[in-house]
Amino acid sequence: MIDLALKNVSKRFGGLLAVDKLDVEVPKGKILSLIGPNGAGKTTVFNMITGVYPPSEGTISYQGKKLNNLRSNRIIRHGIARTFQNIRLFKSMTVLENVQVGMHCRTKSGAFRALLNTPFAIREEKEIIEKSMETLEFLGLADHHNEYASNLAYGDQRRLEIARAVATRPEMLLLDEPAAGMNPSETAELMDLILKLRDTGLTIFLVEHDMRLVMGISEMVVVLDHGHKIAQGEPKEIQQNEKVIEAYLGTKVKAKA
Amino acid sequence: MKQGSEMGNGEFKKFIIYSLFLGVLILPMVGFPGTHFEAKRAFIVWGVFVGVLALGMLNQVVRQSSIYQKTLGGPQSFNRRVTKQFQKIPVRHWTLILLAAVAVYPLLANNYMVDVGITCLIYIVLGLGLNIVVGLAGLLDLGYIAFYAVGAYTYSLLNLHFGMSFWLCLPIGILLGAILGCVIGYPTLRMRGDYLAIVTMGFGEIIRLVLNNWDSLTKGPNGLLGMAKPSIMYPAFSNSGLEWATYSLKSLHALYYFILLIAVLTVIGVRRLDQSRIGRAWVAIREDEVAAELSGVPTTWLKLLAYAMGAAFASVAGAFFAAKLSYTNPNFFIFMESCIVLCIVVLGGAGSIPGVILAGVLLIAVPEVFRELQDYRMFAFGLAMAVMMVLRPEGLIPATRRKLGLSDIETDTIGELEESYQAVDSRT
Amino acid sequence: MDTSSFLVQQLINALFLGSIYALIALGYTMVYGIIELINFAHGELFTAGAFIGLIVLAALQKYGFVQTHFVLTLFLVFGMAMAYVGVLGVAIEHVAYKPLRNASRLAAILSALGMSIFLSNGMMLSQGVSDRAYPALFGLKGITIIGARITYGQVFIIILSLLLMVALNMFVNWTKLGKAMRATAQNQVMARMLGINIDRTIRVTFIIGPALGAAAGVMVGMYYGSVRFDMGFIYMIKAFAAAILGGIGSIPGAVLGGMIIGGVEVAWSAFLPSAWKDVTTFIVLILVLYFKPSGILGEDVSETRV
Amino acid sequence: MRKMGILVLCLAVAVGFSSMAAAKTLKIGTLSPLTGPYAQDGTDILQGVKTAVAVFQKAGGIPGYKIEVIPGDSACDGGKATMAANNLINQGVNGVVGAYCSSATIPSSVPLNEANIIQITPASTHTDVTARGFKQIFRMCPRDDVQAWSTVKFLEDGLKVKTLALIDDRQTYTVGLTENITKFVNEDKKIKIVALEHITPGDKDFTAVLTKLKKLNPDAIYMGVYQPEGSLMVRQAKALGIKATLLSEDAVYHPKFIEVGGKAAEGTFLTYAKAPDTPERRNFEKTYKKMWNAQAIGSYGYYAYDSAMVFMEAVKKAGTTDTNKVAATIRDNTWNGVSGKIKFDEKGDRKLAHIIWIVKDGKFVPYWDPMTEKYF
Amino acid sequence: MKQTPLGNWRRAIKPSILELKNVHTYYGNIHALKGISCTIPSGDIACLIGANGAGKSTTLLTIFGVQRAARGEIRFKGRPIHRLRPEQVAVQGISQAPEGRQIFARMTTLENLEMGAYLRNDKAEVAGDMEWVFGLFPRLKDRARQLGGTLSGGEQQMLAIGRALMARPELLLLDEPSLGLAPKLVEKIFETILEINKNGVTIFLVEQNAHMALSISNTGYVMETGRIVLTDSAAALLKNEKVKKAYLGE
Repeated sequence: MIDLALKNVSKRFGGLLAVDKLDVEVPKGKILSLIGPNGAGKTTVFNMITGVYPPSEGTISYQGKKLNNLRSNRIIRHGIARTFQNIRLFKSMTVLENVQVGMHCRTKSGAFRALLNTPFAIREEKEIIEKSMETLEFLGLADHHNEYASNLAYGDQRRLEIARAVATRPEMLLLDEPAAGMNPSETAELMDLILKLRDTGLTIFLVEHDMRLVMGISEMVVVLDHGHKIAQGEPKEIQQNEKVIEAYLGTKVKAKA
Repeated sequence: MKQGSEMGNGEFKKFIIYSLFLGVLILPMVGFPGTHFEAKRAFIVWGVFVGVLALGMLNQVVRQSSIYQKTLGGPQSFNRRVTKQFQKIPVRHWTLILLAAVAVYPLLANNYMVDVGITCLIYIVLGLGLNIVVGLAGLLDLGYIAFYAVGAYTYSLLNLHFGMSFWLCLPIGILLGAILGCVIGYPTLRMRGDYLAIVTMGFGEIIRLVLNNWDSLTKGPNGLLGMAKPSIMYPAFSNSGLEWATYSLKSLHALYYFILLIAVLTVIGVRRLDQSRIGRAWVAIREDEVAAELSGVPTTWLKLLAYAMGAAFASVAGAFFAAKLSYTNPNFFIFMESCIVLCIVVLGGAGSIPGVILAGVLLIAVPEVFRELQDYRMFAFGLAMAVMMVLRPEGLIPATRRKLGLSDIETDTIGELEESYQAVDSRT
Repeated sequence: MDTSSFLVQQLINALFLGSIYALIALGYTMVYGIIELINFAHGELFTAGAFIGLIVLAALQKYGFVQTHFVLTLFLVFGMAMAYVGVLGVAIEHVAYKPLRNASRLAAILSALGMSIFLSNGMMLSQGVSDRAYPALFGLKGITIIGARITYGQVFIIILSLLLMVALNMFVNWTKLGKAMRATAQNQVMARMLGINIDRTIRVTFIIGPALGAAAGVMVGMYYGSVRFDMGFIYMIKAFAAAILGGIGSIPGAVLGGMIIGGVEVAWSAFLPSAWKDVTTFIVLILVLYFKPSGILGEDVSETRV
Repeated sequence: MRKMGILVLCLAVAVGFSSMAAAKTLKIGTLSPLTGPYAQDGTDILQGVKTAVAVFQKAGGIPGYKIEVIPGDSACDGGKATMAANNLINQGVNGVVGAYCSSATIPSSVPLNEANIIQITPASTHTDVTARGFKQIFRMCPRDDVQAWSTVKFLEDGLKVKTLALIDDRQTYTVGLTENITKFVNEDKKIKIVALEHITPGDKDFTAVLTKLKKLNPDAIYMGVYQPEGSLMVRQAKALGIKATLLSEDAVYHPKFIEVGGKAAEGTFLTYAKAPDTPERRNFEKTYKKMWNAQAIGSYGYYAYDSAMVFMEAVKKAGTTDTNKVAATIRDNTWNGVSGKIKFDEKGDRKLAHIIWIVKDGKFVPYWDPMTEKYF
Repeated sequence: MKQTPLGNWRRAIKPSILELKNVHTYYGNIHALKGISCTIPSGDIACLIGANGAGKSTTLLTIFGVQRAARGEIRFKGRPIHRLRPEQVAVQGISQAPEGRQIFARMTTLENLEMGAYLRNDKAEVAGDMEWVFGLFPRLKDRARQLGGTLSGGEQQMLAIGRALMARPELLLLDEPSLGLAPKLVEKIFETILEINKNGVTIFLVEQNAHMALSISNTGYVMETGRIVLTDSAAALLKNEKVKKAYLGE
C-alpha cells in the first residue's frame, strides 16, 4: 500500500529548478531513503511535503488526500512529522517541554481551560506528561527530561528532534539527515532506533548522507541529482548503479601533473 | 589576560579619551543656554559626568584585577553566594511573604503611598498582559496601551450611557479588547519583529486619535467624566430581614485591595497560561516559528490568541483605571505609556512573572520617590534604562522554564564562557 | 487662489515636508540596514542638531558674521551641527548599542528608547523647556509660481536636502567605505572575512546617519523658526514610518517613503478632514505593509528558510 | 550682668517656645506639569505661587503662620495628578493651586474634594471643573465661553468679518474654545464659518491646512492653539501670503510668541484679560523677574500668583484655615489681583472679561474692549 | 583509524603554510571540532572530505576566526592566528570562498569583486587581478553590472572564488565549490582551481565530491564527527577502500 505519493512534482525558485518532475511513492510501513549530493533538492522535497512551500507543479497526496495547499500544522495532523537538517529545537525549553510541544496537535485544552485550570485541562496535562515521558523513554532521553534542550549533547539533540516529531503521533516520519554529525557508534544506535520506530508501524522517509545507515536499513532508495530522479531501487542495486557512483564521487578531472 | 599595570595604563588612556569626548558633547550643549557661554555651568556638568565615568571605570578595573577575582569575584563571588542562599527558599514561601507584605501595606501606608501602590499594581497587570505577547509569544508590541484605552472607554461609555455596572462591563470590555487584539494582530502576522513595532505603534496611535476625534461618542479631548466606582453586593440584615446591601469601592483602600485581587488573579492566570499547552506553544513560536509550525502548532491562531489574551488583561486594567479616576481622556493613552509597559516587561525579563512584578514596582514607585528631583528624574530614568539593558540584557530576573521534580542543574559556566567566545554574528 | 495654484502650492508643501522626512528617514534606514536596530534616539539626534545649529548661528549673528559672510555662515552652521551630532551618534553607539549587538533585539530596542529619553531630557535641562527662536536667515521673501508661493528658505532647504541625498547615494555607491558599509549591512561575517573592520564601518554609519538627521534638524529650525527639546518625537515617528514604508535598509526606499508620508499628510489635510491626518498616515503604512510586508523597495525577507 | 544674661536667655527660650507653639504652617500645594511638553507653563505656575508667597510674606504675612510651598508634578496626566494630589493631601496642605491641564485637574480634584481642601486652578478652563458641585474649587482663569464671547464680539462688531475659518489642535482647551465660538457665531448668524481645521500638537508644518484656508479665503482665521504652534502658524501663514486677519487666544499670550513669530506675529489679535497697571502688578513683575531671572512672564504666572494670593489673603481674613470658612471668604469677597478684579460666582468661576490685544512693534498692546466696544 | 605519518613527511620537504594543532571548537554545548591537527604545505592543494555535519566547514570557519578555537593552535606561516578576528586573519593573506557562497546580493558582480580587494590599495594591480579573474571566469565579465543576487548558482560560485582571489591570497580556503552545480560546471570549476594553484596560491579545499577533489589534490584529509580520521596523499586516498566505503557504504 502506498502511503505518500508525489506525482510529477516540480519546484522552482525564481529561475532555479530545484526539483524537476519528481515521482516518488512511499510504501506504508517501510523505510525509504532519498539520497543524492548536496543541493540535489532533497530537503526541498521534504519542505513541499510538509507544506513549508507548495510545489510549483504536480500533486502530493497522502493516503489518498491531497496535501498541496494545506498549512504545515494541518499536514502534521494528517500524520506526517519531520525533523530538520540543522537542529531546530526550542532551546530555552526543557527536553520534556520540547516533546510536549509536539503533542500540541493531539491535545485540546485551550486558553480558557488553562486559565480556569479545569479538571479536563489537569487531566490532559497529566496525560501529556505521561505520554511525553513514554516517548522520551522510547528514545532513551528520559533521564535528561529536565535539562534545557540547548544543554544536550549533539547526538541527544538529534534524538530529541525525533522524539518531538514522534510525539505528534505520526504515521509517517520524515527524517532529514538524522545521522549528520554523529559518530559511528551513535549512527549505529540511530539505525536501531529507526528500525524500532519502523517496527511500531511507522513509515519512514529518510534523507541521509551516511551510506552505512542508508544501505543498512532502507528497503528502497531513491537517488536525486539536480532535482532529477536518477535511480530507484533496493540498496544493492543502487550501490552498483554507475549513474549513482558518478553523481556521488564525481568523475575525475585530469589528474594533477 | 593582560598584566595589571598595562591594563591600568590602557584604562587610563581610555578614560582620558572618553573624558574628552564627553567634553565635546557636553560643553556646547550645556554651555550655551543663551547666546553667551556659561562656563561655570558647563564645566560643572562635565565634571560630574567625568566623575561618574571615573567611578565606573575604577569599578571595572577593580573587578578585573587579579586580587578581586581571587577574593570577591569569580564563581564563589558574594553576589552568587547571596543568590544561592535566596534560591534555597522555595518559591512558595516567597510568594506567601510577598502576599502578606502587599496585604498589610495599605494599613501601614498613607493615602499617597496607597495610591502609588494602586498605580504600581495597574502597571503590573498591564506588564503581565504584555508579557504574554512580548515575553511568551515573542511579538513586539508598541501599541499595547490601546487595549488599556479600550477597557477604560468601554466601561466609561457603557456606564455613562446605559448605567451598566462595572461587573457587567468587565466581560464586555475583555471581549472587545480581545477582538481588537485580533484585529490588530491579523495584519501583522506575516511581518517580522521590527515591522511589527511600527505597525503596533501605529495602531496604538490610531486608537488614541479615534478616541480623540470621535466627539459624538467619546467627547473627544474633553474626556468622559463621572463613571460610578465598582460596587459589591453583600447580604446584610436590616429591619426588613435579609437584604442585599451595596458597598461601593470608593476609598483608596478598597480600590487597592480590589486591584490587588485583579493583580493576583492576573498572576495566577498568566502563570497557568505559561505552564499550559498554550504557553508552551507560545514559547515554541518565540523560539522558532517554523519549527513550531512544523511540530503541529497552529502558529497563526496562537499568535492571534496571544494578542487577544494580552489585550484582555489590559482591558481589565483599563476598566479599573477609568472607574478609579471616574474620568478618562485620550491623553492618558499616549505612546510613552506603551513604552513604559514594554520597559516593565523587558527590564524585568521577558517571559518572567517575578521579573515583571519587580520591574513594575521599580519603574512606577521608584520615580515617585524621586519626584522631588523633577526634571532630573526622567533624565536619570532614561540613562538607567540604557545602563540596565547593557548590564543585564536578559532582564532583572531572566525567565526560566519550569522544571518538573527536584533535579538541580548547575548552570554550566564553561558553556556560558564559550558562548561569549562566539561573539561573531550567528547569521551564517 | 485658483485650483491650479492651490494644487501647485500643496505640491510644494508636500515636497518640502517630504524631503525633511526623507532626510531623517535616511538616518534610520542606514542604522537599521547595518545593525538591524531601530534607533529610537534618532529623533533626539535630530533635535540636538537643531540646537547646535542654533548655538552656532546665534554666536555668529552676535558678531555680525552672518551679514558679511552669508554662505560661510550656512556652511559653518550645518557643518558644526552635523559634526557634533556625528560624534554624539558614535558615542551613543559605543555606550548603548555596541555592548548589545549580540543580545536580544528587545534589549537593544529598550536601550535605544532609554537613550532617547535620556537625550531628550538632557536637552530639556540644558536648553530649557520652552521653544527657542531661531534667527531668521531667510525671512519670508520668496517667489511666486502659478500663484503658489515658495520662499527662498524653502528653495534652499529642498535643494540642500536633495544634494545631501545625492551625496549620500554617491558615497554609498562609489566610495570604498560606502561599499564596505553596504557589504557589512548585507552580510557581516562575509564582510569581516574580506578584511572589513565592521566596528569601524558601523561607527561611520553612526556618524553619517545622525549627521543627516542633524542637517534636517537645522533645516527645520531655520525654516520653521524654533526648536524645542521634544520636537524630535513627532519627526521620529514619521521618519520611522517613512523608512519602513520604503523598505527599511534601502536608501532610495527611505527617500520614497519620506515623500509618500509627506504627500499623504499634505494631501489628506488638503482635501479631507484634517483631524484624521495622522490616522491616515498610519493606515496607509499598515496597508502597504500588509500587502507588501517588506516595504515598497525592501527586500522580501518574509520567505521562510528551512 | 549675669542675672541679666540669664533673664535674656530665659526670655529668648520662652519666646522661642511660644513662637514654636504658635507658628503654625500654612502649606500651599501646587499641581502643574513640571515635566513633559507643558513644563514651561507648569514652571510658570510654580514660580508664580512662590513669588506670591514671597510678596505676601514681605508684606507681613499672616501673624503666627509660616508659609510653605509644596510643589506637585501633575505631568498633565490624570493618574499622575491624582497621585500627586494624594501626596499633597498627605503632607497636610491647606490649599492647592492647580492643576494646569483640565484632564489633570478633574481627576485630581476628586481626592482634594474628599479631603476638603481648597483648590484654585489658574489654567483649567473646562466647564466640568466647576460644574460638579464642589464647594471648595475655584477657577482663576476665565472659562472657555467667556473668552469665546469676547472673540465673537470682536469678530462681529470690531472687525465686522463675514467669513471665518477655525483651527484647533484637538486638545481639551482649544476644542472648548472653537466649540463655543461656533456656538455663538451660529446663534448670531452674522458670520459664516467656512472651515474648521485641526492640527496635531507638536507638529511644525501646518502649510497644508493653511493653503487650504488660503484657497477658501476667509476674512479671518482663528487659531485655537498653544504658543509653540501659534508662533509657527503665523510665520507659515505670512510665508504663504495669507492676507486674512489672524486671531488667537490667551494660550499664545507669551513673550515666546513674539520672539519666535518675529515679524510674522505683527498684527495678530488675541484675547487676554486686561489688568490695570497697578503698583501691585508692577511689584509682582519686578519681584518675579528678579526671583527667577526671567525676561518675561507667561500668562499663567499671573493667574497662579493671584490664586495663591487670594488663598492667603482669605486665610488671613477668615483667621482660620478651616476650608469651609476660607471658601466662603473667597467666594464672598472681591479681591484685587494682578490680573484684575477678582470675583467668583457660586460655582467658583471668575467673572473676568477679556479684551482684544494686538501684537505691535514686538509687544502685546491692548486694542479693543468688547464690553465697551471701544478702541484703546 | 589511525593517523598516518605522511603529513609529517610532507612537511619535511615543503615549508608548511598552515598548521592546525589540536583545535577544538564549540557551538554552544556542541563539541564540533574535537582536536583537529593538520599541516598544509605551501603551494599544495589539500582537501578535506567527509560526510555532512562532520565539521569540515567549521574547520574553515575556525581557521578564519569566525568560530573561536576554544583550545589548540592555528599557525599561518608560523604566526599564530587563532586569537585573531576574521578581519585580522584576512590581513594575513588568507581568503575564503565560504559555504553557500555568501555573495553580497545587492551589489553588482564588479562591486563584489572590488570588495574582495578591500584590503588592497594598489589600484593598478587590482585592475590587473580583476582582468585575471575575468580571464578565469569569462562569464563574470558578461555579468559585471548585474546584481549578485540575480546570478545563477554557478555564476555565484565563480564570483565567490573570484572575490576570494581578488585579495591576492597566499592561502585560499574553498568550501564546497561544487555544491549544487551541474557536472560540466563542476569540472570547469575544478580546472580553474588547478589553474589558480599554478599561480602559486595554496588551496585548502573542503569537498563532498570526494573523487574530484582528491583527483586534483596533493594531500587529503578525511573527517568524521569532528575528527580527522585519515590523512594521506590524495592519490593513496583515492584508492583507499575505506574512503569508498564512507561514501557508498559498501
